[in-house]
Amino acid sequence: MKLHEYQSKQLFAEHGIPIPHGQMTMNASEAKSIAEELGGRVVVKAQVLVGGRGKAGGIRVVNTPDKAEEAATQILGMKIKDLPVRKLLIDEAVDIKTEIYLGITNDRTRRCPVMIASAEGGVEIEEVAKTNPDKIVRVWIDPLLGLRDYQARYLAACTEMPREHWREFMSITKGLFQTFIQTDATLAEINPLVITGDKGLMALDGKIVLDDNGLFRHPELAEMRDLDEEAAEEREARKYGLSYVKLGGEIGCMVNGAGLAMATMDVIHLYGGSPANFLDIGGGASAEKVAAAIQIIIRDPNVKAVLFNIFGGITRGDEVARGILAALEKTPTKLPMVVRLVGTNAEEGRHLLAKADMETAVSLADAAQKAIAAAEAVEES
Amino acid sequence: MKLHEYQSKQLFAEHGIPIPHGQMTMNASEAKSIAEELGGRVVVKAQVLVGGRGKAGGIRVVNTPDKAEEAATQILGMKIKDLPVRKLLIDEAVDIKTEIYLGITNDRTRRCPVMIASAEGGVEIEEVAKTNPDKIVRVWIDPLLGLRDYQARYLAACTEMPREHWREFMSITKGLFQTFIQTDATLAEINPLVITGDKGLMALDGKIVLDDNGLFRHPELAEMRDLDEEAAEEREARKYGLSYVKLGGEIGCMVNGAGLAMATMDVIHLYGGSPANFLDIGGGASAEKVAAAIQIIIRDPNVKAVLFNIFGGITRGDEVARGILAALEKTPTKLPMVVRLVGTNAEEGRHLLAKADMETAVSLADAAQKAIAAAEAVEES
Amino acid sequence: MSILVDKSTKLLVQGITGREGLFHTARMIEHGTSVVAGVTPQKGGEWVMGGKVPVFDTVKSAVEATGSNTSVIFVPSRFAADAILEAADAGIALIVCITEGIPVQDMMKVRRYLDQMGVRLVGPNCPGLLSPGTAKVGIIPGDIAIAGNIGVVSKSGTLTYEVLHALKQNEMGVSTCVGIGGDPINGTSFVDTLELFEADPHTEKIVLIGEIGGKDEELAAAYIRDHMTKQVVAFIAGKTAPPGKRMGHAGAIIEGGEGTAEDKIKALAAAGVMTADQPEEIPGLLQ
Amino acid sequence: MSILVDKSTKLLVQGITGREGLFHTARMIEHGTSVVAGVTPQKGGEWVMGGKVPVFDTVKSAVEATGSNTSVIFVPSRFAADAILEAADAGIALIVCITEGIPVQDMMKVRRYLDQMGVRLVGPNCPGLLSPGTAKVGIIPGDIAIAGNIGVVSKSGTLTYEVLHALKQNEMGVSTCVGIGGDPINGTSFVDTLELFEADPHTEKIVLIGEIGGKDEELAAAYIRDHMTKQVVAFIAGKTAPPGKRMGHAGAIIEGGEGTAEDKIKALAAAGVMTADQPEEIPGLLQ
Repeated sequence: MKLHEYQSKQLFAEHGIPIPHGQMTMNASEAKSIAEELGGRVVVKAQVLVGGRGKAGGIRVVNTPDKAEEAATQILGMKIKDLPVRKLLIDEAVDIKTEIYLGITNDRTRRCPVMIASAEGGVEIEEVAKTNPDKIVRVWIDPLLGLRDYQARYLAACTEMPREHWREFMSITKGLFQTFIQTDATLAEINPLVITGDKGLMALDGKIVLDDNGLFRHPELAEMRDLDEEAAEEREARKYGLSYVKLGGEIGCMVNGAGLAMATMDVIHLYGGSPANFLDIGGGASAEKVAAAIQIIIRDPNVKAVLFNIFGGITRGDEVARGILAALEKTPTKLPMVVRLVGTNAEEGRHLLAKADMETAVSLADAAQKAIAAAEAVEES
Repeated sequence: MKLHEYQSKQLFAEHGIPIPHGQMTMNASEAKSIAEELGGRVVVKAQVLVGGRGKAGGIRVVNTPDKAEEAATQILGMKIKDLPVRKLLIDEAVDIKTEIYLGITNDRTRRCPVMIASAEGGVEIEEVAKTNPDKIVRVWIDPLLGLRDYQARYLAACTEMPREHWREFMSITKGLFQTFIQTDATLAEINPLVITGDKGLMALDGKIVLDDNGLFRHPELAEMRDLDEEAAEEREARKYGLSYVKLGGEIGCMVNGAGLAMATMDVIHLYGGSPANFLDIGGGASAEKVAAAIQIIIRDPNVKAVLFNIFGGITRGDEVARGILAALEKTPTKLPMVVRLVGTNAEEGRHLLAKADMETAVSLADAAQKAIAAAEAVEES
Repeated sequence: MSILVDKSTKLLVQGITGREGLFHTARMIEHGTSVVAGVTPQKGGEWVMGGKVPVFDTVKSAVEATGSNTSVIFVPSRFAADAILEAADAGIALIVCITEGIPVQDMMKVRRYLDQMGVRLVGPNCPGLLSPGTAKVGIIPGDIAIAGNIGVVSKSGTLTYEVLHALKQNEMGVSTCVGIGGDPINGTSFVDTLELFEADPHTEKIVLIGEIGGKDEELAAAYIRDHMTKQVVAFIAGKTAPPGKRMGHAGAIIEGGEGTAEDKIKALAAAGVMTADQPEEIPGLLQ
Repeated sequence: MSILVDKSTKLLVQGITGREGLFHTARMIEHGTSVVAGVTPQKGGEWVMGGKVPVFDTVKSAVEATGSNTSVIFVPSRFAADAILEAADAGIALIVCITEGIPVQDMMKVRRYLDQMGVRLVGPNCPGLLSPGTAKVGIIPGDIAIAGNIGVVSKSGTLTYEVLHALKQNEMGVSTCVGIGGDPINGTSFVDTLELFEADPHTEKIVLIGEIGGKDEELAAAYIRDHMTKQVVAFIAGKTAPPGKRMGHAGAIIEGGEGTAEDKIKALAAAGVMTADQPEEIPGLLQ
């Protein structure tokens, strides 16, 4: 789960990291009054959960409250990478001397958090990794021991931090580490961390991604989810405990198991089709869950055909079949459907579905080809 | 550094462990009013930093505020193991069903904290260890991982805790562990932890010993030290950074190094004498520190002779000699003194001391024998 | 005939009294697994499976009473890390964690601790182990595979069943199927399992089923190139997965350009491993 | 001629710019030790010892620049745990910590971490190591011992000097003197050191200087009984120490009836180790 800049910085501030004075708003006239409070010279920043806001014109520095309102109006009218801007952060403008990158994430191979710093702040770290890899310093943090002072000091030394700022910098690294740990984050990033002319170090921009599996420990963070930033389908899927990713193709897929769902997409692609989505109904799915899954799929206007691929194990084929039938009764559709049912109670399931007007398939290849053909037939018609 | 029962229980309460309502007081009339507030039936408990208060009559359960005042007056007039009682804890009396022992300390051999529980609460755990060792359960806690739920559950199961109390008990074990860690304790003990008739589990008595080396992290705990409970000499020694333990014999010792100081005591004893104290002036001691050490030694009325045993390394013999001379000038004494100086600048030191009326010795055995003879001469005179 | 689980397995089920615990314990017993004990806190003293399996409050007491050497974990995700540590501390040598959804930070601590202790963990978020006809520990349906000499190791659940099914249809048997799970931080890796298969005299060929995310398949490719004498064939799921999106499994995500199916297939090809375009082609590659 | 430190030692001094750091660095160099670098945060780039020893901000940069393999720590107690971990992480193989007063909880964590990494720590709260005439790492005065074939291992500081002095007066030489320190949780133990002496062809006899507290001497006695071929003689300080009182060293305390000098002397006697009644008798026992 991604947090907005304004949310991330708020969490940083709670862990002792200095941030600029500022406030989130959803309307331009409030942007003006916030700018007045902050002394006039402010930065107006689009709050959207994608990168590249700066390049898209979503970040503007202005000198007066009136200009702030003007910029706010313009930015609230923008879309950035298809996402409409609904929220703004109005921050005091600060006097930037140096921009540093400071972030922490998990290193899967070493199985521990890694803190990353670079004197090349203000640009994406992946960009620095490509163009200037020796400008990136990493310290790996023992998950049982936590971040140690000497590691923070090493980052300070390697980013050529002026010595008078080491103490501040070390305190910020600790704050960042605490934020990361205490929110169950998988990424916490300050970019840029700036040395200002007059106010010491400050986190100018921030980004936090939370581990969804850790949210049960943090109900207050779970509430920070910005539902407006999600596709309606994703919201619906989460509600029913389904894993769903929209892809944009024509063949809707409902599969039990993440690996099999990916393989189903891959096989559709292999035979020349294009999958509309990834959808894993999980193990032991109930008829209700199956029904919800189908409604999410058929709501997608791109979908021309639906492929059900169910390998019964814990999930029972008859249960799935009943779910499919229930969903179709509730929301009738003309979309062609191909069903492949194998494993536990597959026979019973196939028997139930035989009553509905559905094509069945034995192998995955067979199912994919039938679904593609059906989708083409729909398009041609 | 030992904490009083009332201090220990306060710290437990701060970590979520239930304790009886109660208050510390230093006078009997206040004890009465506290007893009134608590509803009349209270326990009046001497607060002294030694064990065996109960056997000595320092703990009394009374039924009325008047009886509380009476008990308080009596207990405030007592000495327990030579320590005058200056403080009382007045606790509400609770309805005890079962007494359990729960404590945590460090296991030197395994190099980690060990939490210890026993269904035989209310008596000293060393006593249970002797008489009923299979009634003691231990879990060793990984210093990097901390106490885990399953360990607390294991203690609950093994102390035959009724199941309805497991959740409470586990929360108390966590609170005790947190108290131990967050105060840098070397011992934190609840004895007894009681199951009450009506109020669930409760820590009825508590004991915490802090790691002196960790006190720099806890200035608020360092302030809890009860100066009245220490010998004046020990207070003075701590002020000058000296390690001092009073022993009761006749030969005062001033030594640099803890091991050598113990060896000096042992050798005095070997030749038939009895050491008055352990005193380590530490490495690189200044003249000022040496002077303070001497004053502490000669203030002890039991001392009949003083033995200085200095092995110069970082500590310089001339510096020590100057400290001795300065102290004797400030506080003249007729006590006989034997000096053994070896190592760095020993020659210069001996030269300086030759001016004073002091016996010198080359070996430790020689020094011990001379000091013993001098002490005997004083006694005979 | 197998690795990791066989007739010497004396299984303990953590979370045995839950719905899944009870259901799969019955299936494991049906498959011939010796289930000696269960653990559910607060339920010590009860018996399940028609009075045949005793339930204990703690793993330690269960191990002391029954000599269990392997544990399978069905407890909810918020208690699972603790359950793994409890098993390790009680002397269990092989821990199979089925539970899905354990926070990454919990797993980093757990893994670090287990490494110190030299305890083997399979999973979490995995279907477990099946040595067809001998024993099963976990949730892989017992009837979709027959005994034989092919080792299967996989990050996936149903995709693995798909492959087992295809092998069975071609009358190809399996020594052991190891589901290592698709979490970013887990226990036994592809490399660990390949090492076991290479050393197992009853395993002749190996099927590796990977997916996008991380570098486990690349590490496996390097290991195969340098150490394996037996044939390995593979399937990698997620060729069409978009970057930056988690595809169901917590670990199945292409991040910062890393973890693509292409990279993995390329690395495997460089190690001489043929990768199937679809799961049903696997038996053909093993001919 | 020695264990742990010799001419191959390339020493790094952590806390080199402090008063003690500077003083003892000079003494170590005088004794022939190769001091290649110092570390003091915020002072990287300076030089000490008349411009001969460079100072770095971090141990890692010092090791990278100088190839140091051993570190001695003089930093204040509140920073010492971090300094030990920093040295370990930078690849230092032998860390000698002189600092006194490190909290026990810090040391438990440090020790746990070092054990995982296989790094050797001597101390803390110890005088360090002296291989007379070859090298010294720490604060043992270099002139109180001569080179020879007696290994000395001790929990104490000046008491050790006392024994070294007595040996020298009897013209008995020392291979290496190892001060392991008197803290309740430390690095190298008596047993670890005895193992090294037993394996060292240049050490013929060993002096062990223990004191009240803990069980290290008892463990040493068991080790000597089961594994040592060389003569060991001992002195145990604290026969007259009262129970429950800390005698200077954080670890020198008799608690719950454990750690008495009597118990230790008895255990050593059972292992055939003679214990001197006073330090000056040690040379006589070695005849």
